[in-house]
Amino acid sequence: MSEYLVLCLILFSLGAFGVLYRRNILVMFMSIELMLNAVNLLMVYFSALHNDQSGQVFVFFIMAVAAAEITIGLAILVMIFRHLGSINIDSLKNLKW
Amino acid sequence: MNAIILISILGIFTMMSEFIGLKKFIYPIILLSLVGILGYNICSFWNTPEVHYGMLLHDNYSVAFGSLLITITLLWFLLSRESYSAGEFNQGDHYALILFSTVGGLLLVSFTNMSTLFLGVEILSIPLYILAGSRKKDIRSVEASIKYFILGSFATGIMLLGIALIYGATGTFDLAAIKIAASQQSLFYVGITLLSISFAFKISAVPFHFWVPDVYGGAPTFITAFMSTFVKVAAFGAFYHLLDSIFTQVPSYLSYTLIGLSALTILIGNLAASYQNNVKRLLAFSGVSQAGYMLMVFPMLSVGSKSSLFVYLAGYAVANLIAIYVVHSIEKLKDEATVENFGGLAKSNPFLAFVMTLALISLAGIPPAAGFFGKFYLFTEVIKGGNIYLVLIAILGSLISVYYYFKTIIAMYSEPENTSSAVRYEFGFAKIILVIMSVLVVLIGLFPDILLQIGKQI
Amino acid sequence: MITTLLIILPLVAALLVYLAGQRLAPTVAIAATVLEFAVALYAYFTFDVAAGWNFAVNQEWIPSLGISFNIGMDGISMALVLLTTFLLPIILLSSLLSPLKDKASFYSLALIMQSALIGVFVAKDLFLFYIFWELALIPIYFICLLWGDENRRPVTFKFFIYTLFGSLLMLAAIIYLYTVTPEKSFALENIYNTDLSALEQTWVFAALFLAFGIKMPIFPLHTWQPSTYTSAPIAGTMLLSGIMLKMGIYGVIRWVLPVVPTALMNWGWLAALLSVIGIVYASIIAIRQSNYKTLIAYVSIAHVGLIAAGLFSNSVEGLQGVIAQMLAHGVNVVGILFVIEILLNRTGTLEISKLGGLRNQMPQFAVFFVVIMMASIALPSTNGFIGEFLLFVGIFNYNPYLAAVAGLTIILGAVYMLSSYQKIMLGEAKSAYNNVLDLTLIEKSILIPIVIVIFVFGLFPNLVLDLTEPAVNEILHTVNNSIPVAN
Amino acid sequence: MMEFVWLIPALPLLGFLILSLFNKYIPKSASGYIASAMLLGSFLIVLNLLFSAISGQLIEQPPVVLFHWVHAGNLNLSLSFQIDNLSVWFMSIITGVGFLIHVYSISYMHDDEGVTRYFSYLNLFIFSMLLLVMGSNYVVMFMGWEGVGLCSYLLIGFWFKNQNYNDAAKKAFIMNRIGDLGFLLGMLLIYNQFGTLEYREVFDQASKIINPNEVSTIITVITLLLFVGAMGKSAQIPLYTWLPDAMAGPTPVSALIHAATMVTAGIYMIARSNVLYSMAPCTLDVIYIIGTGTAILAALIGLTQTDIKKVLAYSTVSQLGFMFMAIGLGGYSAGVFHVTTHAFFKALLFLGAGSVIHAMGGEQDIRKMGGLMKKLPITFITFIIATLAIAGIPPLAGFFSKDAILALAFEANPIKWGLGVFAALLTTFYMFRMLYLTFFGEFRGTQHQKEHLHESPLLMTIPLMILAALTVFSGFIEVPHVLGGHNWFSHYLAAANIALPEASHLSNSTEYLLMGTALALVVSVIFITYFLYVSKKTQPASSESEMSFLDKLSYNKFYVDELYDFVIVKPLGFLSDFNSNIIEKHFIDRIVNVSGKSIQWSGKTIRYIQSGDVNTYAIFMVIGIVVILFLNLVL
Repeated sequence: MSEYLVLCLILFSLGAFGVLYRRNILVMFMSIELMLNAVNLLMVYFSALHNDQSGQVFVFFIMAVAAAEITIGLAILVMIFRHLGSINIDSLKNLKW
Repeated sequence: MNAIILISILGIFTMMSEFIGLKKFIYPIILLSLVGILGYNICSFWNTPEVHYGMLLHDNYSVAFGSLLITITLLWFLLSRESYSAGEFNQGDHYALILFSTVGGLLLVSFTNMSTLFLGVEILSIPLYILAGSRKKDIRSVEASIKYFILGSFATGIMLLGIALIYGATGTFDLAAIKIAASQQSLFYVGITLLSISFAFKISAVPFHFWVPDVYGGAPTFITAFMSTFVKVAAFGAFYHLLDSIFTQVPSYLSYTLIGLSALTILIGNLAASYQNNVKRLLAFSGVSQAGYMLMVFPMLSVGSKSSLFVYLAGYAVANLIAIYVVHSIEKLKDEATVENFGGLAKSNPFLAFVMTLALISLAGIPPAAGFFGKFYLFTEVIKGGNIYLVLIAILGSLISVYYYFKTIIAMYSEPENTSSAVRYEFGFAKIILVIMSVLVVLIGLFPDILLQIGKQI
Repeated sequence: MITTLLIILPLVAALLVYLAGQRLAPTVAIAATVLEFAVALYAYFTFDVAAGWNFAVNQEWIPSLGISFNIGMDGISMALVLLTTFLLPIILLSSLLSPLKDKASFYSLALIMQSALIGVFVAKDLFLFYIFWELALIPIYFICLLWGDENRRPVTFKFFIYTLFGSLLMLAAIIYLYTVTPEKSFALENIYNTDLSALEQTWVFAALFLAFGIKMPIFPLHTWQPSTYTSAPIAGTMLLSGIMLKMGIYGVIRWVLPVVPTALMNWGWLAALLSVIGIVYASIIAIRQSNYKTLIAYVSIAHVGLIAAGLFSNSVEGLQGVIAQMLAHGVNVVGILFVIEILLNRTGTLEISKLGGLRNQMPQFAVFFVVIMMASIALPSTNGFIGEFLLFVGIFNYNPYLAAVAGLTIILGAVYMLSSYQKIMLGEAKSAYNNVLDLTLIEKSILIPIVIVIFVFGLFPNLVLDLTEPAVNEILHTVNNSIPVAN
Repeated sequence: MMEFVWLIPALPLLGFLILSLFNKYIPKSASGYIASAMLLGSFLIVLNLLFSAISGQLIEQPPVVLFHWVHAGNLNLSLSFQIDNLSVWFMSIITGVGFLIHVYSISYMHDDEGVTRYFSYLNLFIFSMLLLVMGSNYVVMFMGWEGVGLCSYLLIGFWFKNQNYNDAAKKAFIMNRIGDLGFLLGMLLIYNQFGTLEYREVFDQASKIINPNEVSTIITVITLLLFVGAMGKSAQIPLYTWLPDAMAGPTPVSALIHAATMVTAGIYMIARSNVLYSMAPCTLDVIYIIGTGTAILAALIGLTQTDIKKVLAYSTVSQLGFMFMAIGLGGYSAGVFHVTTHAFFKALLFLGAGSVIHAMGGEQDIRKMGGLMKKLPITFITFIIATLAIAGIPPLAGFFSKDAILALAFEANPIKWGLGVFAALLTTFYMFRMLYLTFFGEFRGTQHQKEHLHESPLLMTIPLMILAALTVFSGFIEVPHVLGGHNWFSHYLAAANIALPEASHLSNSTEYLLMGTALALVVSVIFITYFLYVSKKTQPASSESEMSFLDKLSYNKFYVDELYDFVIVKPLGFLSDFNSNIIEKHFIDRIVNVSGKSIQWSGKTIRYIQSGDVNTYAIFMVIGIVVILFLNLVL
């Protein structure tokens, strides 16, 4: 039964590692989506496990909010591209120390 | 519940005001409405607690924190009026976003269900991602925005994982049900720990604080004012509410985590702040350390700790708003609010210098300002809880904090005026608000009993 | 009521002074302090020694935490209030000599400080005490910061942080004491009633000792003091050494001795030893100081060391000596600082090597200088002797060897005082100071009261000692009653 | 009578206040008369008291309480006076000799610009000195004790423009303070043991001690500590070096303070506390050793001094040594007797020297004098009387007082007698050397000085003559049994509880023999010196290089000042510098600063974690999560 759990955690970790190591902002967004989807999968699994519908409702919440969020993210991305002509996170280190 | 609905409607109305031609009147409308909502909210203080649709709780706690949040929003509106006079920002959009964020904050202090929690966090955060980047021509503002966004989303992911694991362990999203079902299994452990960590991110506890200085520093200053006060109060309110609802007593593993985080936050926050030369960043780091102090009372979950948190947050919010407003005024004239640029402020503008001094004294926790009483009450609760060593660390932290707060004060009072264009601009409206807030800081410091009485009821 | 009046009056005066503007500020301020002194004198003459706490006011303040606005005066408080109210007019008058800019702010701050100082001396509630304690720090910090010399910024900063460090430790100790009081209250009676284990007492004692020891300061916590005294404006130094350091001593009498007697029994020797080391150490350093103000700063450390040693002597004579010496030291150090003010005013320097032969131009000044100097080295019939003698009696009863070492202050005091006097005042007239004038009327009007007090208190110390004796007995009674009988 | 006692010190105090407060308004010529008048008033009252004392009316008088001074705990001090035979005796000397010296000073100081100040100090001194001897408890004595120290300081440094004089004044004050510490500790121990500081109560309690062995250590310590005080004030080894330097003051001051009165305060104190001292034989031995040592050492130094006042100063130190010698042998009354005679003849010598200096226009070097006897006849005659007295030629006062001491010494041990006689011979030698060099032979000064040589005015010579008369006759108050007397003075003092020495065991013949031997030796020394300095006209070497080693040693005061400088003054200065530059800066303050700096440093370092890189931030977050989870799950 814990195979699902393990799978979800692996997916989540993959997403997290993506955020940690990728320099392309777009890819980082995708990694975040991967994390969220791993959680979605986990929710659905637990929903089935507990025979409880609310978990699946929650997934819808997550999907909706993630969509709204990523829209904002992409808008910011566009601004960055306008400023820098690239979407590499490395060039964004003005604020430090 | 009603306040949330009303503010949501107000937000939508504000958003639409531009194309229904009410742009000029929107500001007074918002102010009046907020005052009305605040009054209404305060009046509902002693109403019997009730749960709305299994999602939202209306009790003294949510009313008290909600009122505090609405007050902060109101003060923000009062103070930020001039920031929009230049026309750089779209007033209507900003106001609407701030109001939506307020709604998110209100949700956060009254949730009874994990889904409300999640929605509250997102409603609070998403407008702020936008607002942080609202100075579109400034790359630093955009950078602040993207950093906030990425790290915020990352934290959301962790929070969701935590919620999912708790769900897995208990089979429910309802806090009351979780409290009953809370078990010893490690799934629950990990879940609640991850959830706490995501809150640690929101309240900027070390080592999850990295976004704070960058985002606060890069965002337009009046947005920073909102973030550093409103968001902090909301996040603390939510976190405490969460722990209070799930546990009657914080389990030891979590309590060690919290103690460790708080000690680390106090030390690192203060140390890092001590070397900052930009007052805005300095205040950002000081905000981190202030979070550390507040985190100290979390392991106790007593009436006293709740009320001390409330009193501390109230004092902190007012003082921080004043301080950031002064920073904002300096930035308007001198581009950047370095400590040097504060030089001679006492001469060129004694009022501003005095108000700033009062705010910093309060933040440093020196009588008679509100911050002192807050700190005193907090320490009392922590010592009562038996964590005297934590208080000693906090004392060390306070000492370091005095160093950097007073760096600014010294500059204001002893440096010669270092620029020809002294800060001499018209306050008008804001001056009155600053006076009121300063009086408030002193009043809370000298006569905290009213606030204490409220605090004990929540 | 009088007690409240004593606290409120300077605050109101501070506001008035600020509003009065630069020209009127000194007059208003001095008038206010004189009025305050009159009120204190009235309190002194109506004081009922037998009644214990006089003029007590007890008003609820923060009832949820057991904090009340609980003030009153017993003999010790009364004596220190008298000292404070007597010195303030003198300090303000003396600051007329120095070219201070923005006098209105200066006088307001001084008045606020007076209010806080009186608050410290009359508070019967530990929380209230702490509030006033901290409140007193802020005005003096700004006085030093705004009107000090060119080194003031790092120096005052160190002073501020250092004292605040002590204060915060005290805060922790206070809160701890509060949490163990039976009735969860900060009131004096409750704090005296705590039942602490020896270990707890040790920690509380350590924290409070650090806090008060830094303020006094006791060796080796003193390093903020010489530089602060040197760079502060003279009025600031007067406030610091004349009154403020008494806060620390008073704090020990009121809030340490009766509260942690067991710790005192176990660790009092260490405190006394450090104090005595401080006496000798500071006296020796004072011998070779080149700046007269720094020298006086070290002298102050030495004198305070003696007082501090007396604090731990656990005898009526010793504690009475502490009080007598506090009053004497307050008056004398203000006197000697005023002498410094005059020197600075006339010559523009305090480097001892640059001064000399001033007696030729200023014979009257020399007389006052000698009198104050002799009082400071405790010549009998001056106020300094009473305190010092009683202190020696107390310390000797506690430990004769300690008293013998402390007694070196008699010799060393003569060495540094006479040498510096000789270098500053005696010898051939220096041509650079040919046009220096002798004392003016204002200066005399400051020095004469000081000298009168020096002798009146030197000859009739019972005026104060009788006032404080019951209070001291009460304190010692508390101390000795709460020491568990050794098995 | 007793109700006027307070007037005795009050009059000089009044004089002091008038002279110092109205300094500007009093004509300079009047100040001396005001001061003297005040003193005359006191003297008359004292004289009255003295007659009562002699007629035995003052025995067992309770103390006269002026007011309660200090009250704290068990400590009750009052400002009160003990009027008994002892204090009245000292009061007579102080006011009597003091008055004469005041009168002398009117003329001596008349053209000094600070004359009013001078007399105010002098009056203050008399006040303090009276307080010292009149007090009925140790603290009042201490009050006077310190007061005379202050006056001594002020008067030595009277001519404040000369920094050497100021140094001398400072030295006197500080050395006295060293002694004062001993006195203070002694008082503290007395209070600690007996719970009181009133003489009567202390002595009552001390004499009631049943088992003397029990407390003998404490009594010994008390008496030793008090004796340290006496060492300072009465210039005994090792605290004597201030007294010769104190000659920087005006000459009448040297006569009054540094010869007749203040320096004998130590004797007074010990005589007053003789009950305690008698219980501590050990202390008496110490006193004897130090007294004898001082008497001989100072006399040795006096042999080669060339400054007329320095010779007299060392002579004073030496004579003080004699007095302590007497006390050390248990002869309190002999000590006080010697104080009395010494007060007369030494004051006379100093005033005579003052007259000489006055005539010489300020010159003090005896190598530049000589042959003054014709020009200053009165001075010469009085001076020679005093010199004979100090040498112990009968029937002058010095003979009786010195003989009393020597007799005591012989009784204790013949060697002690020998030492005493040796010191006396040295005294005779240097005194006559000075006498001859000053008044005999040829004048060696400048022509200018020679023309101005003149006898002093009457105001100066009359005191000389009165003192000379006293020097001649005062010895007869204590004529020993062997010479047909009744030791009147000892009995007089015994009425004030001064212990009488044990009755003499010496047979009359032994006593005659001793007197005769001593006298013969002294007379022969007088002739030797006459031969040396008058017949052979030997001159003291004019520069050090011409001196022999021993002469040099003596001339340079055995290098004691240099030794003190090397052992105490220099190390103290070094310690001061070391403390302030090394300990203070590099240890204590550094700890404080370093803790501040280390916080700054950590702040500086920690902020570099804030790298600005989002990925790094995320990595830190993940590390944080992992660590927390790990700790939670493992622990």
